[in-house]
This record gives sequence, C-alpha cells and structure tokens, in this order.
Amino acid sequence: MQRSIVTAIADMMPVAGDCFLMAVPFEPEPLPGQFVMLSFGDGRTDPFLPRPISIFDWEGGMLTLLIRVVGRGTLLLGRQAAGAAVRVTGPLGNSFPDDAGRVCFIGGGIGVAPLFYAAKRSKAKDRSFILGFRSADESYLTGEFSEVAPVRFVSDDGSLGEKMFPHEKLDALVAAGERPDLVVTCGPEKMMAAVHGVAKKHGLRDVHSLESRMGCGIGACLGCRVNMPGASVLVCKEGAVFDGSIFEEKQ
Amino acid sequence: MQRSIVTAIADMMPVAGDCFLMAVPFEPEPLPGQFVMLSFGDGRTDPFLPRPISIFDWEGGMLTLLIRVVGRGTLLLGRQAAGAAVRVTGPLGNSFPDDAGRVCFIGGGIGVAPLFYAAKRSKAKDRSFILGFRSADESYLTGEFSEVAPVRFVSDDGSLGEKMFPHEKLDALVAAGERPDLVVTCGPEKMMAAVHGVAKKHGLRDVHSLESRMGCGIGACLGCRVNMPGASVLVCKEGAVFDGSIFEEKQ
Amino acid sequence: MTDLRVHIGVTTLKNPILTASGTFGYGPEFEPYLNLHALGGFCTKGISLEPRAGNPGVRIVETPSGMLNSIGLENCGSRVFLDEMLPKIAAYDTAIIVNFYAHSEEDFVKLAATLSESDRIDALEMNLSCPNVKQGGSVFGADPRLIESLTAAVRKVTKKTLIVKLSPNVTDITVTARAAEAGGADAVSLINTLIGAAVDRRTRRFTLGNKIGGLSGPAIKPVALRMVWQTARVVKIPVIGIGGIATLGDVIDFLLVGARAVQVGSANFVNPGVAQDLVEGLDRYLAERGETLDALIGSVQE
Amino acid sequence: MTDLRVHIGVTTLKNPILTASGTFGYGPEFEPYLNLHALGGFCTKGISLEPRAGNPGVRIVETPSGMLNSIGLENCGSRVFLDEMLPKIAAYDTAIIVNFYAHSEEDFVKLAATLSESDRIDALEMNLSCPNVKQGGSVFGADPRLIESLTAAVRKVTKKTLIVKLSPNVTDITVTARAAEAGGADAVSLINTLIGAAVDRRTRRFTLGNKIGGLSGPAIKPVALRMVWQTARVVKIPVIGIGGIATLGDVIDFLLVGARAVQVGSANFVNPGVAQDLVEGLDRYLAERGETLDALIGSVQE
Ligand SMILES: Cc1cc2nc3c(=O)[nH]c(=O)nc-3n(C[C@H](O)[C@H](O)[C@H](O)COP(=O)(O)OP(=O)(O)OC[C@H]3O[C@@H](n4cnc5c(N)ncnc54)[C@H](O)[C@@H]3O)c2cc1C
Ligand SMILES: Cc1cc2nc3c(=O)[nH]c(=O)nc-3n(C[C@H](O)[C@H](O)[C@H](O)COP(=O)(O)OP(=O)(O)OC[C@H]3O[C@@H](n4cnc5c(N)ncnc54)[C@H](O)[C@@H]3O)c2cc1C
Ligand SMILES: Cc1cc2nc3c(=O)[nH]c(=O)nc-3n(C[C@H](O)[C@H](O)[C@H](O)COP(=O)(O)O)c2cc1C
Ligand SMILES: Cc1cc2nc3c(=O)[nH]c(=O)nc-3n(C[C@H](O)[C@H](O)[C@H](O)COP(=O)(O)O)c2cc1C
Ligand code: FES
Ligand code: FES
Repeated sequence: MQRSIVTAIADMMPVAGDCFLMAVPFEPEPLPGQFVMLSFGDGRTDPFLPRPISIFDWEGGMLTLLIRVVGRGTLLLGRQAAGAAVRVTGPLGNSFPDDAGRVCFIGGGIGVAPLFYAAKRSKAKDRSFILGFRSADESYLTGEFSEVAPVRFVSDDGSLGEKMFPHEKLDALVAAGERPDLVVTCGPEKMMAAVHGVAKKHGLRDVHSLESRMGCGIGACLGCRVNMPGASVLVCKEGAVFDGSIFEEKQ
Repeated sequence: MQRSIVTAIADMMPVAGDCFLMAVPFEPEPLPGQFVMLSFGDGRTDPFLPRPISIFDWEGGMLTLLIRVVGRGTLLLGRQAAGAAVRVTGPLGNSFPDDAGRVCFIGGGIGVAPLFYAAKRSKAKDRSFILGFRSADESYLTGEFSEVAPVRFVSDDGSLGEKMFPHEKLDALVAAGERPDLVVTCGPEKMMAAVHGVAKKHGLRDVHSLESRMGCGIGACLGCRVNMPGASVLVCKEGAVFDGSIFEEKQ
Repeated sequence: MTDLRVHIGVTTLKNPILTASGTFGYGPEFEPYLNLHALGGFCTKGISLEPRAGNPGVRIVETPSGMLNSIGLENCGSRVFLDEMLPKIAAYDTAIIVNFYAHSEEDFVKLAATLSESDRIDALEMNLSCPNVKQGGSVFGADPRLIESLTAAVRKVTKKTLIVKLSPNVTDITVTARAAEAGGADAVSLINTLIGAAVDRRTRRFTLGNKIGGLSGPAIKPVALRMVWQTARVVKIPVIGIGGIATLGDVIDFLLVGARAVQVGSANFVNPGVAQDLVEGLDRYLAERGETLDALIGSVQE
Repeated sequence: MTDLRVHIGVTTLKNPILTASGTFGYGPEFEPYLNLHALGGFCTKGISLEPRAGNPGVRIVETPSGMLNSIGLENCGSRVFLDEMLPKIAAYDTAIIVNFYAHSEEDFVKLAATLSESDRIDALEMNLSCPNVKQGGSVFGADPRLIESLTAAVRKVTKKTLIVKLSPNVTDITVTARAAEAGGADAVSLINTLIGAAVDRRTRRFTLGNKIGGLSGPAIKPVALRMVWQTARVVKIPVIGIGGIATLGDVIDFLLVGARAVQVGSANFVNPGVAQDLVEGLDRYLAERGETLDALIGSVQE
C-alpha cells in the first residue's frame, strides 16, 4: 500500500561527500530496492517536482534517506532543519529479489544508498558489499556498511581499499572462487553495465537499480521512460530494479 | 547608505498573535521609521518578491524584525530556522521627525512594529505610547514596550487596557491636558485617518507610516503608488512616513 | 454535502474537479492515493489511432514553479485502449473523458467514431494543441477555420459530449474558442501547455530530447486564469479551466472567473491525492458559506 | 578582463548585460547597490510624449515564481525626461537606451524624432507590446504589417540604434520579429510580459486595479528562451533576450540559444545589485574557460 503524506523531518545529519541523512516518520515498511518521492511540504511551488530517493534504511516507522547534493532540489532539501515539513510518497517501484544464498551488493558513489537496507534486510546466508568511491575523502558511512556485512572497498585513486573498479573486484572475487548467486548493483550506468559484463561472463544472475529523471514516480507522467539497449522501460513502474539483460542489445 | 545582503538569521522567536521576531545581522544603523525589504536568500524563486518590514529594533549591528503571519510569504518566512539565509535590503524610506519635546506614539495591531525603535531612539523629553490590540490574547510584547516608555493600552473588547479606539484615547488625553507636540502613528489606514482627525481638531502635528504592496521598495517598479485623499504618492520613495494632511481631500 | 453537479454537453459530472490529460496516467495508478469515485471525472492520456512511442531522450525538466514535458503523446493506441485499458477503469463511478488527437481531419473523425462506440466513455476531449509533436507544432490549434471545420466534422460522428481543448500559444484565445463553439463543441477546455525550452548549460544542448516542450504548473496559472476569463465572457458553452491548479484557492479562482469545471494537471505529480482533497475542500467551502456552486461560478466582480 | 563588447546597430555595449525597461526606474535608484558604469546599458522606464499617471488601484501582485504588474506605463513624459531625468544620468559611463511607446504611428514618429535630438541617448527601444494599456491591449505588437510600417516610419526619423521590443502574446514570434527586421530595426528585444490575471478570492475582485497585467519573472523564462531561440534562427539582426533572468546560469542559457545581449528585469526588485553580479559572473565564466563571448553566443547544439 502506497501513501503520500506531509510529515515533519525528525532528524538531519550531514555526511561526508556533500551528502546528508534525513530521517522522517513513514509507514508502511518498504521493500529493499524501493524508493520514495520527496518534496517540500510547506506549500512553496519552487522547487516544484518531487525527487526520487531510495530507501537507505527503515526501522520501526522511521525512514532514513541518504541524499547527495547535486542540484538545486537536493541543495534546498539539505538545508531544511528538523521539524520542517516534507512530502513523502511511496514506497514505490519493485524490489530486489531475495531468494539467493550468496549475494554480492555492488554500489558506486551515491548508488550505495539502497544497498544498506537491502543487505540489512536480506535473508541470504552470505552477504557482502563491493563499494566504490572516488576517494577516501568522498566516501561515507563506511563504518555503517561494515556493520551490516563485510565490505570490499575500491576507489578510483586507491585512497580507500583497492585501486580498481567495482566490476574488476567482482571479476577477481569470482576468479578466486567466491561466486555469488546474485549480484545487486546501484550506481552510475557505466558501472552497472560493466558489472553486467562480468556477471554475464561468469553466468551470474544480476539485477540493477536504474536512474532516470522522474516527474511522478508512479507511472502517471511517462517522463521516466529510457531507451536501454535491451528495452524501452518506464523506470518508476517497471523498475527501478531491472535484470542485467537490460544492458544487452536486443536481438 | 543602503545595502542588499544575504545573511543568516541569528535568532527566531515566536510571539503571541501569530507573530514572530527575527534577528539578523545588518548594518548600517537605520533611522526610526525606516524599513527593509526581506526575502529568502537560498535561491528559491517562490515566494518571489521581497516583503517590506519595519525596523522593530536595531542594536549593535543586530536588526530585529517583528512580523505578523498574514499570507504565504510571512508564513514561510516564519518557518525559517536560525541559520537560514535571508536577503535584507535597506534601510529604506524616510523617517519619523525627531524634533519634538513631547511625542505620542500610536500603534494598532502589527502597526506597533516601527514604534518600539522610534520611541527607544527618540530624543524627545517626554515619550508615551497608545497601543491598540483586538484583545489581550492577540496582544504582544506589552512588557517590552512598557520598558521603553509609559504605555496606554486600548483594545476592541476591553480585555487589555481600556475598551476604546486609539484615536479616542488620544482625544481623551488631550482633553485632560496632556498635549503632545507630535503624534506618530502606524496601523490600519482607518485608525491613522481617525487619529489625524483628532490631531487636526486639536491642531497637533501628526505623521503616519503608510502601507502599500511593494515590488522593490526602492522606487524602481512604481508598484507602490497609492492614491490617498491628499495626494498620489509612491510610498516607498516619498514615505513610508507622511504628514497627516495626506488623509485630507486636496482642495 | 452540497450539490456539486455540473452539466457539460450530455454529461453530468458529480462535481467540477477533473484530472487533466497526460497527468493522471490511465487512472489506476492513483488508486492508492485517492478514491477515484470522488472525482468529477478524469481525462485519459491523449489517445491516437495507432500506438505511439513518444519522444526519445529526456522528457521532463523542472522549471521555476513548473515543468516542461516533451512526452510526445506516447500512448497505447485506440485499440489497446478500448480493449485493455478501458475495462480496467470501467467500474469507477466517475466520468471518463477520453482525450484524443490525430494528424489529419480524416484520422480525427475516424478516431472519434471509434471511441464513440464505447458506452462507458462519457465525453471526448479533442486535443488541438499539443506542442510536442514534431510535425509543425500547434497547427490545428492556431487556425480558427481549421478548428471550426474539424470540430464540425467530429461533431457529425459523435453524440457524446465533445470538448475542444485549446492551445494558449495564440494571439487571441477568444477567436479559437469561438471557432470551436461555431463548429458545435459542447465545451472548451483551456489551457494546454505553453511552449517553452530549457538548456543544459553543461552540455550546451537543449535539456529535452525534443528541444521544446510544454510548460505547465503553477507558473502558468496567471496566463490560464486570464484566458479562461476572456473566453468565458464570449462563449455560451461551458469553459473548463486548466493551468497550475494545485490548491482549493486555485480552484475557486478559476470558478470565480467563469470556469464551469476545472482540471488538475501537474499537481498530481507532486501530491497524487490532491484531486480528492480539492473535491472535499470545495464542498466544505460552499457548505460553510451556504453558497451554491452556480452562485460561485463567474461571480468575480468586473 | 575578457572582451565583453557587443555591437548592436551603431551602438557598442561594453558588455551584454542590460537592465529591462520598467524594472530599473530611471537609473539613480540603483546607485547604492551597484556601480552603474559596470553595466552594458540600461533601458529607461517607457517614455511617452505626454506624462502619464498609470493605473489606479493595486499595481503589483506576486505569482508563483513571478509577478503581475499593471503599472500602466506611468512615466514623466518626454519633456520632463529630456530636461530633468536625462541630465541626472548623463554622466554614467554606460549605454542609455530609451524605451518609448505611443498610441499612434504619428506619435511614435514624433517621439522618436524628439528623443533622437539628444546626443546622450544611445539607442531607442520601441515598445509595441505593453499589455497594460486599456485601449485594446497588444494591438501594435500582434500585427506584422503594422509592425513593419511603424518600424519603417520610425526608422526614417532616427539614426540611433533602433530596437523593437516584441510581445510574446502572439501565435508566432518569428513572424513579428521578421516584420521588425523588414521595417529596418537594428535589433529585436524579447520577451515583454505575458498577459495574465490574478483574483483576490476574499473580495472576489481581480487583484490588479486594471484586472489584467503583465507576467514576468523566472516563471516565464522557458517561454522566453524558446522564443529567443526561434527568433535568433530566422533574423539576421541581433536578438536581445529578456524574461526571468536572475542568475548567471540564466544569462548563459539565453546567450547559448542565440541572444547577443540580455536584459535583467524583475530580478532587480529582489536583488537590486544583481545586474553587476551578472557582469562579473559572465566575465569570470568566460575567463575560466578561455572562451570568447562570440564563441558562446548561439553555441547550443541543435
Ligand atoms: C529510483 C531512484 C532512486 C534514487 N535514489 C537516490 C538516493 O537515495 N540518494 C540520492 O542522493 N539520489 C538518488 N537518486 C538521484 C536523485 O533523484 C537526483 O540526484 C535528484 O533528483 C537531483 O535533483 P536536484 O534538484 O538536486 O538536481 P537538478 O539537476 O537540479 O535536478 C533537476 C531535475 O533533474 C532531475 N535529475 C537530475 N539528475 C538526476 C538523476 N541523476 N537522477 C534522476 N533525476 C535527476 C531531477 O528529478 C530534477 O527534476 C535516485 C534517483 C532515482 C531515479
Ligand atoms: C513600509 C511597510 C512596513 C511594514 N512593516 C511590517 C512589519 O514590521 N511587520 C509586519 O508584520 N508587516 C509589515 N508590513 C506589512 C507586510 O509587508 C505584509 O504583511 C506582507 O508583505 C504580507 O506578505 P504575505 O506574503 O504574508 O501576504 P500575502 O497576502 O500572501 O502577500 C501577497 C503580496 O501582497 C503584498 N501585501 C499583502 N498585504 C500587504 C500589506 N498589508 N502591506 C504591504 N503589502 C502587502 C505583499 O507584498 C505580497 O507581495 C509592512 C508594510 C509596509 C509597506
Ligand atoms: C506530462 C504531461 C503530459 C501531458 N499530456 C497531454 C495529453 O496527452 N493531451 C493533452 O491534451 N494535454 C496533455 N497535457 C497537458 C495537461 O493536460 C494540461 O493542459 C497542462 O499540463 C496544464 O495544466 P497544469 O498546469 O495543471 O499541469 C500534458 C501535461 C503534462 C505535464
Ligand atoms: C513593473 C514592470 C514594469 C515594466 N514596464 C515596462 C515598460 O515601461 N516598457 C517595456 O517595454 N517593458 C516593461 N516591462 C517589461 C520588462 O521590461 C520585461 O520585458 C519583462 O518584465 C520580462 O522580463 P523579466 O521576467 O526579467 O522581468 C515592465 C516589467 C515590470 C515587471
Ligand atoms: S516518473 Fe512519471 S511515469 Fe515514471
Ligand atoms: S515598491 Fe517599487 S516603487 Fe515603491
């Protein structure tokens, strides 16, 4: 059951790398991989549209969002103080599968956001992360992720973990015999496509959380349609989680 | 010298009667009766225009504004927390004369706002207030005003001070021999016109701070022109303080 | 509960709050957020004879107090709509208004005739004004003679309530409104989106894949309100007001200047439950004042 | 300092940032907030042959991300302007562009001739598009034949740079722009305000004393950007972009789609120092990229 409510921000916390955590009371309990549409709840009309934001965490009626400041909307949202009114619509979209024994969660940059809750809630026997950041300075919540499952960090400059890309780390792990039943990724599209390449090479099952500009998040505006190599998809309604085959040219 | 700056709110304090006090660092020192244009400083474009707000107080570089929530703009301004960015342009407009020995400051409702600073800064030997509110419940800062000068309160329902209108109180005072050299008023236009009637009857000098919807506050948009009985005036540039004769039909 | 009924053509709407085409999906998307039975009606996404993929690339961009869209009239086509979509919404106790468009008079007529066969469709809304279609922009919507003849041709093949939706991208909306009236429209609805553009200054390309798109949202409300007022003064048929409606105050403003009903558009994206809030708000507003809807409509003092 | 000079007609602007007519008073009002020498130029309040009192009642109302005004072209008249206002601003080292209007071709010509006698005036901006004047709204601005003949008539009596300011309240702005070009204009400036209205629902009256007014501010930027782009593609004379410009990003957007210069309007009311910020910002932007202004202008990828 989805809802659209105006509620007061319970807590705001700055995080490294231009990010912040926003906690808002929200029911019902979302599924891992779902997202919400977040906007101002005070009646201003600028910024106008809500922003799609993944579930970073949900616990006992408190929803936590991890948001990176990239433009005007996220900038102004980040300046809201606890007590300010926001509108939250959700939970939206499909979710990550949860039927595998060994899952590897791969996140790049702000794409790590949905993976915390996904790993925390996963019933898989064996869960691990590969988290990629540009550098140690631009990484965040590394401790929090480590508490949920073992993390392999990689970074562009080697300042955090190994100096390689997430898909290279996955390749190396599989080569070393650590073969996941399912790979779950979220991050830049190039990273996800590269991970799919590795998954395909090794015959691994992989799912990916896509991004697209959204107007409504509920399938009403048709604004989020993207033409992927594998299909033209309405990200908010058919996703945001898609099978890796979406990165392959349709025959 | 006027300026237009973006600055962080130093303090916000709720006040009875849907009002709040906002403190912002601002130089230079304004003259009593001047006003500022206040808007959001975070780059949002809605609400778009700045709001004219009187100087409630200024002390050592800290400007205090007393604002009543009447519409969208003041509602959203009132929800800002300390630390939020606002734009302040000013100080604007002319000021109250300060060459009288005995001054009576008469305010109605939110019109009391500019009178605190005016009375506090006045060099007059004898200063007193007549402050009118709808009721005791909707009155505010009565203690603060009383510290600056003696106050006669009047209210519509008699729940605060005497049950009469400010102009009636002035009339009674003059009749009782307490004749001011200058009457300074700010409040609803009807109240100011009535005070002018009393002032004229007794041959008192009177000045009034007019209100008008403003676009710019600096004489650039010509939006604030109002046709008063006595003249058509550009409130922001020629006022906001006008001689009482403005309420008299031009011959 | 105040009597909120409104008569438009042969249709009685249970209240004057409709949702605008292209902003309410096909309907079911909003089930979690509101009771569709509460609405006066809803306008479907614009339907064409054949399915249409719409525009590639970025389709939506936010603007100050509004948005631009260049969806490009993506839709499932009339066949799929009638066979698959309509049955899913047929049970809703609310008026179904099918928004439709074509690129020739012939296709407009064919489509209107096809849609008229369905008993469950209450009204047709003819979209003359989509600025997103590449073949020349708002061609139908700007030429009063074309509007009149097209309306007359469609009028001949349908007994359903026929609403003509007007483009604001014209010098004088009263001219196009009168043309629709002369052609036999039961009502006009306005405004569709204003044509606009946005640039991505990092890449130095237009943000939208289609370069230009339709501007909607609170930003356009003053223009819409002016056009509705001008139009309501000169036509005898009902005017349906559209443009930036998000609050009860907006609804009242449009009714005051003469709109007989209103459509809520982009605001559905911000709060998917807003349309029901507006119905309830209007009911309360009239009840509190002991005023009838008829007394409110057009009561602005001139 | 990058070379920011721009040539329009016989005038060389030191940079492309101008302030828009009616939003910058007569100039001196802004002295406390910026250095007027820094500007490319400023357009005066619209001047008419005789003084004009403007509209009574409320003249300004805020709208979502914008505002409506119905000042009604209040101004001191050409005589007072030349004798009293102009001397006060003559010393500013910046281009003075006099915005002017009339209600007949005869008066337009007379006014242009009078204004042309002053050496200190750099350019004339002919306002065809004021929506606030009661006598029929945007009459001059909507008729291409009238625009061409009027421009030609004014052209005959002035050697100054002649800019024709266009109304956006037309079906196709490229038609009116071409008419101005054909009549001999040195440049076109666009857009003037969109016509809109607002209602005070408490009193059930139009908020503005004049009922309708001109919509300006960030809300209209997408429409302005689209029209400037369309126009810059079809005319050879320079296009001056206006509409919702408030930030450096806005300036760059307009230059990218082909504006040779821009005018800052309503944003002056929010931040009276904004125009100088924009000059400095543009200078830095180009310097950081080692790019020339010419390379930037019109460089959006199509
Ligand atoms: C399903 C989904 C989940 C997401 N989860 C998160 C998350 O948990 N944390 C987080 O920080 N970000 C997340 N994002 C990205 C986030 O929505 C954008 O960063 C944000 O919308 C940018 O808004 P802005 O106003 O700051 O940027 P601007 O660039 O000013 O945005 C302008 C417009 O562009 C759109 N836009 C711009 N960039 C993006 C983008 N990368 N993706 C989608 N829309 C974009 C916005 O919707 C907005 O309407 C998610 C996106 C999607 C689709
Ligand atoms: C010189 C001057 C000094 C003022 N000093 C104070 C003060 O110290 N404290 C205070 O609380 N108020 C003061 N006001 C009134 C204050 O400016 C308005 O209450 C405020 O602008 C209303 O804005 P809003 O968005 O809340 O209301 P809305 O009704 O939503 O306003 C919409 C628009 O109408 C205009 N408007 C509406 N009512 C008024 C009004 N009464 N006066 C002027 N503009 C109005 C606003 O400028 C705004 O653009 C003063 C006004 C003037 C002219
Ligand atoms: C994403 C989107 C899609 C639209 N699609 C259609 C359409 O298919 N047919 C149509 O007549 N109008 C369409 N419109 C226009 C709206 O129905 C409405 O006229 C316009 O958005 C103005 O109303 P608003 O400001 O409330 O959004 C669309 C608008 C948007 C935002
Ligand atoms: C209060 C006000 C007065 C205006 N007066 C004039 C005028 O006298 N002549 C004119 O050509 N344009 C006038 N305009 C239009 C502006 O010059 C400009 O074209 C318009 O406001 C759009 O720009 P903006 O969105 O940056 O404000 C006026 C605009 C405003 C807001
Ligand atoms: S965001 Fe509106 S349909 Fe997907
Ligand atoms: S408020 Fe702009 S001139 Fe007075």
